[in-house]
Amino acid sequence: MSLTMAQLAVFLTLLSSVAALVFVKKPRFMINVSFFLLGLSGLVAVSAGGMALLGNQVEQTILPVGLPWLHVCLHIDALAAFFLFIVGFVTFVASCYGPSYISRHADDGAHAVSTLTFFTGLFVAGMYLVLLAADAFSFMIAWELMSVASYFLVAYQHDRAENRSAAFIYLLMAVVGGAFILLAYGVLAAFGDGFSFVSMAKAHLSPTWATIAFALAFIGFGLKAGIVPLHVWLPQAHPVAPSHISALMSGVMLKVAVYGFIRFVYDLLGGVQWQWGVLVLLVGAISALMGVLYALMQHDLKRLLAYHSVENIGIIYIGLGLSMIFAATDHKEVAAIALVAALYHCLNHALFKSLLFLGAGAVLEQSGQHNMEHMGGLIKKMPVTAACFLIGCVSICALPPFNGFVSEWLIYQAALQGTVLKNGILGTALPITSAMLALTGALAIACFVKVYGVVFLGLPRTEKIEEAHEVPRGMQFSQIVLAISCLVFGIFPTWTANVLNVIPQKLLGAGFAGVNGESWLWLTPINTQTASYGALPVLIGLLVSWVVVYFFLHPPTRDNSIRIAPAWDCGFGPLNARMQYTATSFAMPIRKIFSFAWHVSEKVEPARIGKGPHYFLHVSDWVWMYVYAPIGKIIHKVAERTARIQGGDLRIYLCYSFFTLLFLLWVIV
Amino acid sequence: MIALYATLFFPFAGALLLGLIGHWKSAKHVNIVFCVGAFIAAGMLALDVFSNGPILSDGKLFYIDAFNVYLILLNAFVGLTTSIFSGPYMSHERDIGRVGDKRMRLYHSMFQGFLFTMLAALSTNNLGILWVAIEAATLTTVLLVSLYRTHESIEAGWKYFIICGVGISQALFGTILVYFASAKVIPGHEDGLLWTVLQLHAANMDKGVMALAFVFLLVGYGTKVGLVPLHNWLPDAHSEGPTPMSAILSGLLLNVALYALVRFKMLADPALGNHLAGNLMMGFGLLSFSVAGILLHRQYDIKRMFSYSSIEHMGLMTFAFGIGGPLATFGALLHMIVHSLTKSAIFVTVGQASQIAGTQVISKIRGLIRSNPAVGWSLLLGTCAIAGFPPFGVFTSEFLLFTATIKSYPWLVLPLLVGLAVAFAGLFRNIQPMVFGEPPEDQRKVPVNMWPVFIHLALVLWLGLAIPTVLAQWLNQATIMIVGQGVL
Amino acid sequence: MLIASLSMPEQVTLTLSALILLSSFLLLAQVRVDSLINTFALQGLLLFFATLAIAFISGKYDLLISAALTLGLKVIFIPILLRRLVVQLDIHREVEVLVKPSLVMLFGGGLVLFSYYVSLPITELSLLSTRNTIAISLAVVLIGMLMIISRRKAVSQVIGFMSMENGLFFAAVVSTFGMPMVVELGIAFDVLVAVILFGVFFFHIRTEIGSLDTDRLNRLNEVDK
Amino acid sequence: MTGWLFALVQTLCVVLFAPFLAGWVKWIKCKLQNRQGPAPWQPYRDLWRLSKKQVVLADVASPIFRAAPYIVFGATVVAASVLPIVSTQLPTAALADVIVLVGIFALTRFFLALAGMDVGTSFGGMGSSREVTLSSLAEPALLMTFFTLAMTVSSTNLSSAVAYLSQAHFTLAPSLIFSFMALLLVAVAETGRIPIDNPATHLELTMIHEAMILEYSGRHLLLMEWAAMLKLTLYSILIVNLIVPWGISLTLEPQAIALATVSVLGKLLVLGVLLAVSETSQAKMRLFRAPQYLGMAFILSLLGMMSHIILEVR
Repeated sequence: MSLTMAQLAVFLTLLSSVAALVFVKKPRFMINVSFFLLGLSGLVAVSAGGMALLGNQVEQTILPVGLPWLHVCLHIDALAAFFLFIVGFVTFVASCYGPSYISRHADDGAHAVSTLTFFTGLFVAGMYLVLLAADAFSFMIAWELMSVASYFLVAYQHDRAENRSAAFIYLLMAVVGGAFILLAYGVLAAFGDGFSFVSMAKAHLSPTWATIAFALAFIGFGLKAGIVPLHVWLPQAHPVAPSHISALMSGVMLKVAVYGFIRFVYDLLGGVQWQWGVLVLLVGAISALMGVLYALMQHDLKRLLAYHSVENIGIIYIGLGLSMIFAATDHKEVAAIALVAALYHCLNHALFKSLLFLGAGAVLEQSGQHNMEHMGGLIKKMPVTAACFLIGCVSICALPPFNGFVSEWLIYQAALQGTVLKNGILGTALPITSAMLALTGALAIACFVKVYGVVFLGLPRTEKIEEAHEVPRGMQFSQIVLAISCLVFGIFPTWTANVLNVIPQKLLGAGFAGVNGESWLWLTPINTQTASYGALPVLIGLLVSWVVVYFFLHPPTRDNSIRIAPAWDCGFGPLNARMQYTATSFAMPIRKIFSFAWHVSEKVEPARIGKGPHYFLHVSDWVWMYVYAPIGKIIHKVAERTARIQGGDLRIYLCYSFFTLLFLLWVIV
Repeated sequence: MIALYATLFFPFAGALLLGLIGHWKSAKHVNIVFCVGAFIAAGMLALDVFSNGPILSDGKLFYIDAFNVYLILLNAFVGLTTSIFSGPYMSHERDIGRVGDKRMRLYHSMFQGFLFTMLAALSTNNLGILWVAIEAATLTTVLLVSLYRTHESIEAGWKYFIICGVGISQALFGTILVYFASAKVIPGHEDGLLWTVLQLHAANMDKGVMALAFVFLLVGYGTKVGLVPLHNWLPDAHSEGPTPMSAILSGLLLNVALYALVRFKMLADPALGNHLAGNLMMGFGLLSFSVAGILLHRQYDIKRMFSYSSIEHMGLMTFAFGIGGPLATFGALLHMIVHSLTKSAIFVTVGQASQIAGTQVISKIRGLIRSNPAVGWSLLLGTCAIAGFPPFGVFTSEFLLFTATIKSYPWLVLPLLVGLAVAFAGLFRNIQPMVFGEPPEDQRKVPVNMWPVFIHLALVLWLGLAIPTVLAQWLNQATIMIVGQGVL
Repeated sequence: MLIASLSMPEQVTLTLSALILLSSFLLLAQVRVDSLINTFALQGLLLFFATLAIAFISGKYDLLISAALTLGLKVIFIPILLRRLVVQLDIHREVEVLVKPSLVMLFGGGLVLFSYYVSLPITELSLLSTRNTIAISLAVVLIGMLMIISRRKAVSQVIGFMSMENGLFFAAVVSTFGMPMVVELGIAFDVLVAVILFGVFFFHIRTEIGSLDTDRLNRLNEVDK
Repeated sequence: MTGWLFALVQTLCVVLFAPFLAGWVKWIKCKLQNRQGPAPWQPYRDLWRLSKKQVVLADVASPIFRAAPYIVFGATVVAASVLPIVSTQLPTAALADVIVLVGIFALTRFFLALAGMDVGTSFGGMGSSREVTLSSLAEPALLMTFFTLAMTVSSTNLSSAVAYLSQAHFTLAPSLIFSFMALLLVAVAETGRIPIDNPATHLELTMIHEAMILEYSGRHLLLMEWAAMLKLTLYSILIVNLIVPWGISLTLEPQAIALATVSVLGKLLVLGVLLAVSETSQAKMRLFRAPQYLGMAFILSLLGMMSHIILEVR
């Protein structure tokens, strides 16, 4: 049943693509139809995932396509269902957002928009299919479909050269990642006969080969998930896509990569080794820290958010690493906590990152630019967006009582069980990573204070901001939905964790006991004495105290009117927008303190006649400078050398074949 | 039987007739008509073979089995679609005065002649005739390469002629050696080169001679396949000739040469009893694959670039045949189809693109999607297909090939993957600016006929999603013939 | 095997094959275009006689047909055609400068040794008593290739190509008493067409670059881009 | 039920007591600098005056600016309610463990910083920037301290931790020593005292917390000030109850509670004196030396956890 619905969802997405082609001539109508179908598919996927997850169903079916001896095999289980839920939900929201967002593109030629909707459909279909695939072949097809379709979405606004190069780098790294994944599957297939997941799960690998397979999968899926140092495509590709696509890519596609990793390591490979866990843990911690540090230095709003995706993927990987370590050392309950934490964070990040990207899209549409330094004061122009964006910021900063906090809290709880480990390396790895996680969280707060303060608060920095106004209903609606769900998943963690608990039960053979402990109010991973978090009571406490204080301070006996007056300007004439702190100046102290993390080039041009002083700041990515750029150079050099064999001289060409012949004769005789 | 002779007759007659009337306005239609005839005949032949198995003509001159029947069908098909494309293309070339009546006649006649030689090479049972036909294919195309009579085209034609001539002579020497070896085991002076006879006695033929013979054949036919370092003629010939010719060169000739090579490998393997032939082919394949991939980064001419990608893919197929084993062989056979479909489609598109931009220089072709969406998208999608993205068929074959490699030679996968990534980067860094962005003003409006491309890409897509049973059966039988066991 | 132990026709065959080898060395050394063509015709003639001899030794009289083909094609038609061409192109008096002729000669000698060394496994099996002629034919093929490599003029390259064909033909004759007739005819036809096309190309190259110096055909490359 | 009632009362008490502690510290400082300082209960007078004043709001101020004081104060009150002060039998402690406590403090800081950015004066931005910078260093150190504690007592629940510490016979655990030193350093930074920040100054080059609330007036200012005092009190209570937990009652019997209350009050006053002494004896450091100070705290806390893992687990 749930699988049938999932297939229906896929069908609907494909239908929306078809609609994009059919109604090419009538763009506005096409947009509505195709986004309606997309949203419908999202709902269907949500319900399919929900059913399968709550009912903990496992279904399988075989479609009469694919290789003659290996037909496409689809399945759905708790893990796939959970991610299907996420994908479906964000798809639904994005397709509520999309129409009014891209209708402005309807003017620049019908083809452009139909391209966008066409590939959006394929992209979502690809993600669904990745989750449903039950054999390596169809998995790879779906995976690459996802990559290619999203490539066309990234390249959508292809007039600007940097968008093109971003798309190129994105696709290139997608290709490399796909190759690694293919290899990983190939290793499994070579040991256990056949490409179906069932037979792969049966494969018996020697520890060495298992580690090789793991490394391949780690790199392959990591390239898509965007862990440091494989993240360079992410901050380039995500910002240039239209915002609802960025939401889908950043909020969902990265999760699909995480799904692939979990599926491969826990389900297919099995026999987790603790060294893998340590690797995942450390890479995750580094990704989290570097992600937030780079995010702090950005002033392109969407690029900043993209770097935060790197950070959050890092947090998810920390959770996975912990669970792998505990699973390998046979502490299944703790492993379950960590795994649930990771999954929970997948859900949360999908919610608040989509929310933030949609909000960013609204802001971009109104302010007409990506650069935060030219925004400001938008909270008065677009209150709804501002409110939702605020909720998004609070959630991503992992502040109670919103959802981001729950998952990080669970990760901390899992990390604090590190004392049960007998291994010194692990014992030290855990605290270090939790320290980095703590640092990450604190820096994230700094970063989002900067974002919100610079974009929404203070004085408008350009005239365009002055005539900004609230976005259309559809865009508001989707943001509100996401904001509410951020709160809901924040204050009902016990319920969520209970539902998620079936996944570790399936993958590890044990869920965590304490979750359905004393009361549904208390989220208690182990037991109440050890740790507990009552999200709803905290929220109620906050509300109550606010209300009490409010009435205490507003006695009816006194007039509580407020006098509006200009802000105090130290007597230097009125305040203007150029006086307030910019994003750059706000982040300056942190830039000074963590100067090791970036390659900062700073230049001050003194004032000259007719020209005021200028300050140039360029913060660039170490990884790009010292890993990727050199590779490009090397390839160029090698190509230059190799080109000499095509020198244009006929007789030399003949020499090649002549000496090849002689050589071969000499070899065989 | 009738179908077989019809398949050969149509292009032959077409060559003769068009040699007389090739300059007429209606010549392009006549051209298409003959191709249609050949295609229908080939289709009937295929049905015949499918229903009652391999056909051996009386006189034993022709032999159709699962290995060559699908290639014959493919040739007839690609020939047909290319002829459809070549109509408007060539008349535009004539309008802008690049070719005159005489050369139009030459072009049309040689087009059919080339198809004839290809079909003959595929359908013959006599390895000597196989050589004759492939040499004849060189002769028919050499004047097409230099059709434009520019310095470059003459140069390309001359290099093509000399290098392939010299190479193919080595193939002849190899054939003589095979004949020599067979003469020891096979009674009857005339049957000594008949495939049907040879394959029965392959195991008893002399080891040393067959080894020598295979080396000569590898160098000889390898030159035609375009294996590095014997490939140098290929980019020149592909880039300088008229585009329809590049399409069939890349789509058909290379395939046929590889077909010949594999036939001889099937003889050499039982005779040698070791993996020598396979190893040689793997070595050449890998070398061609990597060199072509890296050279994609130095391209300035769009057709040259795609001819290098042809070298890369031929290298891949050679490598796959070299590995042997059912999975790899099946993949290689499939790759022959999808590559020739995709590559000919790409060359057709490239032809349109270069006519639109009025040049073949990559840096001057810009913003195709804006100026002519059909061409731009076809180019982009075709490149995606050839780069091995699903759901296109190239992905399927490469998937099979890689997994087979992992099974038998795990460490060889790394160069393959590196090569793949490098080649991909080389292709896309050139393609993106051509299709994306704003078009320059001086682009011309040309009559484009993209149906061949759409059909080809649709077929490749279909093969990527599901391989029809008929084809699967043929490929499987061919695999059984080549390596002794199938995948189904 | 002692040459004395062989019958007279076999001795004749051996001598002829030696002469054929010599002729291709002559080709390698020849600098004047017209004498190049003559030498080529001479080689064809020797090939014709060798074929006859082997036909008589083996008693395979269908070899006579291929002998006739050789005579008609390699001795009469091609040389005449080439001569007319060079006269028309007015290059029959041209003298080509050889680079390090002595070195090329030495290399040719090395090739003879090499081909002997390579063709040992074949010669073991040959029915023909004059079996080492196979080594000679391989040598002729390789020397023909060497000639194409070492020459710059299109005509000389074509003649090198043709002498390769001679080598192949000789190989077919001495190793297997010729190919099946249909193949023989096909090959002959191909050679015929090839020569005509070469003729066409001479004119094109001449009109394009003003001479037949193929080293000036080097525009298509990947280096200086 | 009595437990919940008790928690409510205790929260009220600590909220009401907070201004006195602030006043006490200030008073001691004045005495140490032999000045005629204001009486310890002066803060009550200030707050009362503020509550009567009319609010003057900057015209560019947004709803965030008006909501922030309530959020900040309310969150701090919630934090106060989950802290075991005189008894470990605190039902509310189950609502939020120590990580949640840190989270709640972070929440207050988030909105405080936003409020600073809101009016668009350069002071506010400067204050928020400095605040988040410093806290981004302080917060990890604080968390690490709590982690070490949690690992030792194998619980992140504050009341069970305090109970464990108060019952455990005195052990000289290096991990705890390091952690408590770190806790002291962080607490000084977090509560905005010398040498990191100076609650008394309004000099734009030095002020951090004051810069953020510069635009506030009337009841908004009252809430902000009170929240700051409350925060100081909470940190002091944390310190005294974790470092010298003896005397806290493990039950809810009245006399035990009375005893505990006395002891806690005593400890707090002593701590206030110590704070005053340290503030008098040193000067505020430059902003860019603060990172070293906090880095020191971070290293200490990390050392604490390391030494726990390496030396004490087995």
